[in-house]
Amino acid sequence: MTLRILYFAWVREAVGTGEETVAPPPAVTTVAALVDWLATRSDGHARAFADPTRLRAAVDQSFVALDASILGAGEVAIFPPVTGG
Amino acid sequence: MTLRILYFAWVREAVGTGEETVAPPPAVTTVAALVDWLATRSDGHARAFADPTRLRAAVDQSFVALDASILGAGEVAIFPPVTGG
Amino acid sequence: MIRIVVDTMPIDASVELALVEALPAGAVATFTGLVRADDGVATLTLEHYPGATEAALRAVAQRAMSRWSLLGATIIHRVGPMHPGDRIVFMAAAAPHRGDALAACAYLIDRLKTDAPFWKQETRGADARWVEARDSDHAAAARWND
Amino acid sequence: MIRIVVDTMPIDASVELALVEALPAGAVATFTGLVRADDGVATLTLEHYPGATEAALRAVAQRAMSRWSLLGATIIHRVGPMHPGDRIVFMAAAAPHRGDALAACAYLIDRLKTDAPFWKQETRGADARWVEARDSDHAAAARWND
Repeated sequence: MTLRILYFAWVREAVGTGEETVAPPPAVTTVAALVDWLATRSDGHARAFADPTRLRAAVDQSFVALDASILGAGEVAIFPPVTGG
Repeated sequence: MTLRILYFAWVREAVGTGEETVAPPPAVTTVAALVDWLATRSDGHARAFADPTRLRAAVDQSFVALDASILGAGEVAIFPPVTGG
Repeated sequence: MIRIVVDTMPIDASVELALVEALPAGAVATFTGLVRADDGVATLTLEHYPGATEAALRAVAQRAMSRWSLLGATIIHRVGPMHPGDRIVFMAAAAPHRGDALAACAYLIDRLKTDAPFWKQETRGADARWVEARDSDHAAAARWND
Repeated sequence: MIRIVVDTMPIDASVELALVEALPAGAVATFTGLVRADDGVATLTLEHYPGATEAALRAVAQRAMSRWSLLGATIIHRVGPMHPGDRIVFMAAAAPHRGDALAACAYLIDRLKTDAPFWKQETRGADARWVEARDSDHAAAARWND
């Protein structure tokens, strides 16, 4: 499964890129599991994902909780709580 | 005592003027008494003041209840409930 | 900053908005009342009580300034004859925080409806009719409990 | 009418106000959020999630349109670098009655604060800092109970 991953704000800065394409193993079926798996990719990833309570996510552009499924998803975004307006 | 009386909206139209100067007798000490006294001045006045519940007033540009005093006042305005904005 | 204008000239909302936005506020809420274009009114004429009107509007703005943390309150009310689509009233509240700006703006228009000596006359064809005061306006003003 | 714009261009509030005022509404409420000019921020940079942002804003506007009797809802959000005094966001709600316009406008900004994927970065001198989300924004959004 190939997945497009987007990062925003300080998550993007910590990871060092705003977008990457990954192929997580089949056991990775939730956003939380994906985050744990992504954290192993680099020191920047590990730093960005150290505290999951500071992270929010969207699957195929819909906001979801971290325990949401990523099965069949094409795009997952990981970012801090929003601060618009 | 000389008093400047102002009328607005349909009260003004019924009375037939927007302003007049009057000298009510000393016994006329409240807005309500003034309205009753003014009602005797013409058919238009009588029509305008037929239903006091439809009237509002200001004494020297301050909104007051109809039982308010007019002692020492220079200007009394009589008008319908306001409908601005 | 309190800005009160009662005038027969059309209201320039862009100019008024720019004046409140120039305050170092962060949040600006506005309300514009327009002559409805869909209920057959050809002309809406606003009569007012010169002098008393401005004083009443200033008192409303001052109460808003003391009740919320505002940097500015603007009330512009047009008088005289107007036509569908024309602005009757424009008000704005500027504050550091949006909650204050939004609440103060709602307060300004609610209180104006009951506290300021304006009277509306609608003309439809040959028929001229004075608008009746609405109980809902008094209910809206009463909720501010001041 | 729902109008959603997310763009790096400065927000022209006059044009946006004119668009909602052109509806036969009678009552228009607006909210403008500006870069504060008084807290030392030199540059405010707004990052967003292209595509998801517009969808989130449209969903907020649609919920407002179905909850109140509105003729129009506008949300314009600027992104990219901005400076003190610049407009970050402009929203407007047009309705036949002022209560609907005012409530819907407050709803639009409260929900935008929690539902739309924007992130603010403040630059003061050499120091760039991502703005933290505020609990008060979630409390403000939660009061709409939807």
